[in-house]
Amino acid sequence: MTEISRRRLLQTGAVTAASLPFLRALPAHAQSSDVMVAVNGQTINSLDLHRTGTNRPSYQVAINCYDRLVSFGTKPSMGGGLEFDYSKVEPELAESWSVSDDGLVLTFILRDATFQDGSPVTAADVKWSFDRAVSLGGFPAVQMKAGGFTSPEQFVAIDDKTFQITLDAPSKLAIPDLAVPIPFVINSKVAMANATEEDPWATEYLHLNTIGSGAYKVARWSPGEQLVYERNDDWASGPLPAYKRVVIREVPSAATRRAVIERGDAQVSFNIPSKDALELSEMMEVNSTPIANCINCIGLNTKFEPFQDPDVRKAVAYAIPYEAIFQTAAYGRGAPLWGEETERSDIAWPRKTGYMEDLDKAKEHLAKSGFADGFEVPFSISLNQLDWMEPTALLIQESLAKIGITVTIDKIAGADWRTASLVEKRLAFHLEGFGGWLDTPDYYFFWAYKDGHLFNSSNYRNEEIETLVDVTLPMEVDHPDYEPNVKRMLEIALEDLPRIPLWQPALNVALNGATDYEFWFHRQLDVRPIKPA
Amino acid sequence: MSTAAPQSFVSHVSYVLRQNPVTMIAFAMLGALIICAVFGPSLVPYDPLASSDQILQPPNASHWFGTDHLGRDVFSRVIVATRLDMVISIGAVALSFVAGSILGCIAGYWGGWFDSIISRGLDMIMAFPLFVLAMGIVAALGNTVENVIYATAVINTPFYARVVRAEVNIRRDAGFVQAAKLAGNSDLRVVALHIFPNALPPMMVQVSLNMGWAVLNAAGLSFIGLGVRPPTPEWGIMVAEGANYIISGEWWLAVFPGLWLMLAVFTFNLLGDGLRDMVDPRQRR
Amino acid sequence: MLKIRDLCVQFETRNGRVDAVRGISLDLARGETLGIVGESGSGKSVTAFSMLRILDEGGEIASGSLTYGGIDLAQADDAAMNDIRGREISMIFQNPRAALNPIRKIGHQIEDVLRQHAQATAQDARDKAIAALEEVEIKDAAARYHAYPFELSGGMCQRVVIALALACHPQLLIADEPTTGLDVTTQKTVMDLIQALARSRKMGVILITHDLGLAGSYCDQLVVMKDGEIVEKGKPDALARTATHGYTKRLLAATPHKGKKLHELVFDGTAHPILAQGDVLLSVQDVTKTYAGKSGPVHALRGISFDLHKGGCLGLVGESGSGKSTVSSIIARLQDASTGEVKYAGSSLFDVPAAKFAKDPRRSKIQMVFQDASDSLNPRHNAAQCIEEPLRHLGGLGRRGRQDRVNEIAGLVGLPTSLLSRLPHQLSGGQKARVGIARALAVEPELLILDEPTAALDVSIQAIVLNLLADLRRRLNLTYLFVSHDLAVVQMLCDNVVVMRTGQIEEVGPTTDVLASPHSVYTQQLLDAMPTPMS
Amino acid sequence: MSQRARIIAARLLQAIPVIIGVVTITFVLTRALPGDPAVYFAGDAADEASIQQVRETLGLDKPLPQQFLIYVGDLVRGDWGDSLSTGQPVLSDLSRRLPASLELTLLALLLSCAIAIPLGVMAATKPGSWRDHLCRVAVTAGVSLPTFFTGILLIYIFYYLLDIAPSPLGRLDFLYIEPERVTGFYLIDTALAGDWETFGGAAKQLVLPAATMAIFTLAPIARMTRASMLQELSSDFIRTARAAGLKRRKVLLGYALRNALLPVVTTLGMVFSFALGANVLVEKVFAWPGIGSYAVDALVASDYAAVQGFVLAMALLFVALNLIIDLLYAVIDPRIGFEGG
Repeated sequence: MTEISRRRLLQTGAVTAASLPFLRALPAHAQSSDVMVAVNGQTINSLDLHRTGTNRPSYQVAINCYDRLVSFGTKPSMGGGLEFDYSKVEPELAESWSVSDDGLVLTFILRDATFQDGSPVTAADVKWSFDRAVSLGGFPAVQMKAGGFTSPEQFVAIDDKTFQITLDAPSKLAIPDLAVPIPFVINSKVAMANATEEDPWATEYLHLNTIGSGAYKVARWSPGEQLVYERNDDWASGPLPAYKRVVIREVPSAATRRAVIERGDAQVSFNIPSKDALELSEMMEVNSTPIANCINCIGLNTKFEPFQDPDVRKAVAYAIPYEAIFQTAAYGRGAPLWGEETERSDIAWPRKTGYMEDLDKAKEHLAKSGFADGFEVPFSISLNQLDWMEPTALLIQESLAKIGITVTIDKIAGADWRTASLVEKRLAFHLEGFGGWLDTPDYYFFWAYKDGHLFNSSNYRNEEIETLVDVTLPMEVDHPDYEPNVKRMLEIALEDLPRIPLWQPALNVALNGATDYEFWFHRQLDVRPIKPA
Repeated sequence: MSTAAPQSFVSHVSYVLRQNPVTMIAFAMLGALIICAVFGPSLVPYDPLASSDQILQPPNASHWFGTDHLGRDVFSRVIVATRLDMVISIGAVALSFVAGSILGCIAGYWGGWFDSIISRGLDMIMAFPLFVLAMGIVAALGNTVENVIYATAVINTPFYARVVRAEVNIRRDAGFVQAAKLAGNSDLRVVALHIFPNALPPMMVQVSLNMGWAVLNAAGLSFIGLGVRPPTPEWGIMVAEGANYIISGEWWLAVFPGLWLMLAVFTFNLLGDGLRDMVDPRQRR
Repeated sequence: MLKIRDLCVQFETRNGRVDAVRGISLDLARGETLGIVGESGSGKSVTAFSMLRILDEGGEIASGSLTYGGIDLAQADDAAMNDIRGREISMIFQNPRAALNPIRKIGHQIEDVLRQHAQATAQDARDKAIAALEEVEIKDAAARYHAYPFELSGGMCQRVVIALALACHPQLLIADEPTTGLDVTTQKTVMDLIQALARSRKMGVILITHDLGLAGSYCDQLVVMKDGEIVEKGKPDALARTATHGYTKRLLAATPHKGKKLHELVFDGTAHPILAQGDVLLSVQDVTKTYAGKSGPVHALRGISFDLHKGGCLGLVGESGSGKSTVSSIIARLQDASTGEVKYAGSSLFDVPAAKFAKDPRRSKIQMVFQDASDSLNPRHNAAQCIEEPLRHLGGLGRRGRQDRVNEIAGLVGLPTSLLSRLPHQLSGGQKARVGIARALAVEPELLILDEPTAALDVSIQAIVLNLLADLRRRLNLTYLFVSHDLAVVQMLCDNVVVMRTGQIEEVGPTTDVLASPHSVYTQQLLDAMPTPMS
Repeated sequence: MSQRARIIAARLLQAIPVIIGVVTITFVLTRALPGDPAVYFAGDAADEASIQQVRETLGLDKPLPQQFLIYVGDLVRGDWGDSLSTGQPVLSDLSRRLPASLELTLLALLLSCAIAIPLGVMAATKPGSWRDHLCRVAVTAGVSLPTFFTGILLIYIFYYLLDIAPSPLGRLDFLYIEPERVTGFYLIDTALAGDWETFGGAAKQLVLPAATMAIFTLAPIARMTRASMLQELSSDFIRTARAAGLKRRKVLLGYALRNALLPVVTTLGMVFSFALGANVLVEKVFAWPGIGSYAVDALVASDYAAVQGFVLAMALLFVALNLIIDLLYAVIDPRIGFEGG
């Protein structure tokens, strides 16, 4: 029992039940300043991002232990602290790069950098790593395809310091897609030494070891328990991180995580529920950055007959208690998406939908629709995202009952949720929280509004949207047709309303005894910039 | 031998109560629970499902147990939840009692092949980690109240079967069983009407234990998110959700449902001895 | 040595205070053997327990004194009592196997007592324990030292209990029903052992028993107790002649012994002529029964044959393990025989398997009365329901018809209708036996199998029940198969007798002939073990 | 000893059908779980092709009976498959996590026996007294609360408010280095290595979770001890012992308690197998890397290999447990040994 808390206890006298909550946070325990403890609710299941079955939380290993050619810059964030700036691309492993006039050939000059085992980083390593990223399939291959990188032939190592990519067609997403976690550079010499016939890309070896040139390397990993990073002192691609050792501890119970960050036994608590974020913000630094290009919305499945009727969809949109939901489910963290869009530009996305809670209008629309006397529908929510989905669903259930639509809430377990909502797309009425990595409206529409695409869980099909998205996606932002196309896309989406946006969720991170946290689009913890407070 | 006339059932029950104060309290609490279960919804001051803007109010004059994260009155939800939890515990226990008794009687009385097959089957259920079995059933068939009851019933059956098997086995060759055979009873009647009723006293203790356990099991399932479907109020879910709010200071969300749950499970456990005395003929004077 | 002056003992029970002992006075000189005789509930055991102050819950000595060697045991504090128990006064109990710690070697149990009273140090405790075992004539005591109670026979266990009690050479030994539950032959050897040890050590002995015959032949002084009071005192042979108290006389009469007639058991009993016997009702032909035991087949019956005439009463005598109960349950069709044949009134009983016999029309013809009444009555059914049970399946009567039949039968067996609504544990031993008999007679059987019907009863009640059975046989023209281990009872009731030993028949013949001149040595042994009339 | 070998043989023979039954039921149960693991593990933006590819690597595209035969074949060869949620072979997961759960459960049982048995004995010596009722009420209160509730309450009081207990972050604070793995039980491994400082650290971490589970398992043990003690105290050999003048303590502990232990041992067996399964909740609250939370996560993620591995391990544990109880029986009560079980 540290000296400080004992004295504080004596001063306050016996703790009575009535005064339970008042003992607020205490200064961080006297930790050695070069070690940081971060607690996280999710479990890391592999050190190799390209491996089949690697889950999303494991991406942080690729971010913290490996370098990429380029990275995004940072800008001040609306919710405090810094966040990534999609518009600024900065050098990381590549000192400089040039794009040919027709936008097809990208040439990168590498900086003098060494891998963690001391051997120099060469263009050959970059080529091998890129070939691996496109050949192992699964999510990595799909993400590379979004940037136009599909086959190893596109990648050529001119000499030790120059690396060249040739595209099939020019695309504004090419360069940004090199800043996502997937194309990280691996020490190909060590990898090939551990490869075998059935495992040419050394997935087994990379699954348990990190052989990159990044800021940290994984010193110890006990799956389901904790992961320990050791700093790579001769990291060349950016400012040397402040902490020598970083411990990522997996703590499933939110209550325990909260207790630990309040007591200061952990310096960073990643992705905490909104309620904790609101209450902790009074006593420590809490960053609640609205997640770029990400919307919590209601999915109205066109396979469910009533939702084919636009009036019914509008009736539902007017019957949603937006304000109550935003306060109860998000505790005001993140950006509201209902009511009139005033201050932002025409093609800013996510944007306010123009709908607000107006029961009379809702009843009016329902009367006009073919289902005047209402109907019954099951409302599905995911077990893994209960903290925001459950309160939202309960409030929607209650308000829809007022206009005659009776709703029963159905909780679905993790594995089944993805199959039902995204693959089979059989959930009539459900909640959805997709966020695109690349921060452009057309990228969001590519995933969520095109027929048959994964996150289009409403089975929405609109011919004009189909063509518009295909045309606009590769188009440069400053292209004359770009803005009108996007504006048209937004108009259709807000008129047809297959998905009713509620609010732009925030990623809440609490820091007690640490600072300079940066929010990144991949929504994982980047420990490199963090410094002791 | 005291020659007082044998007491009727009612006077015997009152006798058992007087003799053991703890059982008396237990039955009083049981009465209270039943009243909450039957008249709950009409007794409570607020609609348990209606949310309001007073979110997370500590206990005050208007809301005796405070309000939860959706502004619903915790007191009303706790009272109304009694009915559902009683249904879960009584349902699960009744199912496992019947199934366990039938299996136990067959294994205990006929023995031989029946006994080894049934015993191995029971071992299998016992070998299964109870929680995973319950989760498996609820996850596979959906988290409706019926599935929670079936899952709990399946887990409890071995307890009853073992008790019945032992009791039937000892009495298989007792004098009164042979006398019953002499009186022309078929094996089935002998087991059902003569042997089984005598196995009731030890079963009663098991019933009381399992009723408490059934509610706890539902609470456990809710904690992992597989319990009863929202927004129906149920102690298990309320404690499970409330538990995350303790650290942040809103202790009343979990403490009051937890307290009520404890009282109910407490009552069930204490009932055990009282029930056994009532059912045991030897206790009558 | 021991002086007890008007001792009163009271028990705190659910329905108020009960006076178990109401002011008794006793004296015991050194080396003298005193017998306390009384039936269950007479307070004899309570007196014994109060001497060592080990009364059960709620019991306490209300008044009176127990002076032993100058100390008043009633007032002595616990520490003093602890020294006396085992060193000065010690006690042995009824069923020996239960009286020993089942999971501790007998040698160690004796050592515990020795070390407790500082009679032995750790080193020589072992030798002293073996010496104690040898004193009670246990062969190769050193090996037996390591045995566990369940590995020994009943008689052997009792010897160990005696060794335990006498290990510290006490002055006074209290023996509470030491031989009940043991086989007749072993009873005799144990009692002789106690008598020899008492004489050799000049030790006072208090023998507590319900068996007047046993007390008579082993005690110097006798005391008869009833309902917590001493009703008679005196020397055994004097007592037989000069019994003053009515209760003692009834007790003397009711104790069966060699040559006693049935009607002599009860004061106003009238002798009845031997009944004429009809033709053969039951004939058992070469019946064998083998069980698949753990260590190989067990031959319970090795070929049994005998006949039973209508109206007759055949005695089946044998010690435990002789197979007499197996035969009776085969005849009652509760289990099947391995081989052989049983004919009942000409037709074979074995054509219908035991399990299906419940539906057979002859089911009501053969009924059975069980030995332990409390085990053979369903604890949840009151007396009326017990009797009515067979009627419900075999009687073919309506509800009213069954009701009258039950009352009629209750009257026949002398059971007051007021007791019919009682549960088994609310009835006395005698009343339960009557319910058992009434149940068997409810469906008017022809053959009644009586499996030791009175073994569990007190002597005086046994006398009444035996006479009731004889009377019923005559009035209802019944045929009896009387199974028992007690030759004295069989010789009073049965016309013919079959002596059985380890699954075979030792001897068959009319009771009078078998008693007068037994052919087999084994029957002779049984006869010698029978208590002789009080000289 | 021949009869002891006979007990083991008999018990193992009985266990085989149970194991086979459990393996088949788990296989069917996992296949009945909703949700397709291939989709879950194919990752976020995976399209139909990559999902199919994952399905093939997992062998889920083959017909069920064939999958079952492959699974049993692997099982016999000792290959329990790889868990997708942790990316490790199931066997190595289990071998690392089982000791964590066992250490917690055993310590909890030790704690609860140390409290429950004396309570039971005391209640038996004075049945019906206020002390008997008090003990019954207290013990029943313990079992009436869900474990996760007690766990969080203990954290709140001892860690959050009084700061007595260490931070509930798994088995060992990161300040200490994990002991070199001999048995997987931290307490034993650190003791063997003589590293008393880490031993202290591990012990401190164990206190709260073990207490939570001990509170939950008090009732059955105390109730059984009281019942069997009452029965033994009323038996004849106790009266013989008292008549022989043995001291009260010797009679109570040496004679009565020794005999009363038999049914208590059976109850312990049942409580242990029940506790091992039910400590899922405690593991969730105390971030304990035990076997329970591993199974729950696997179930939610429909990670077939992990679920089947877990259930098989628990079944084998159950069989081993029954075996140990039988042997304990034979040790305590010679009669059992003699009659060959």
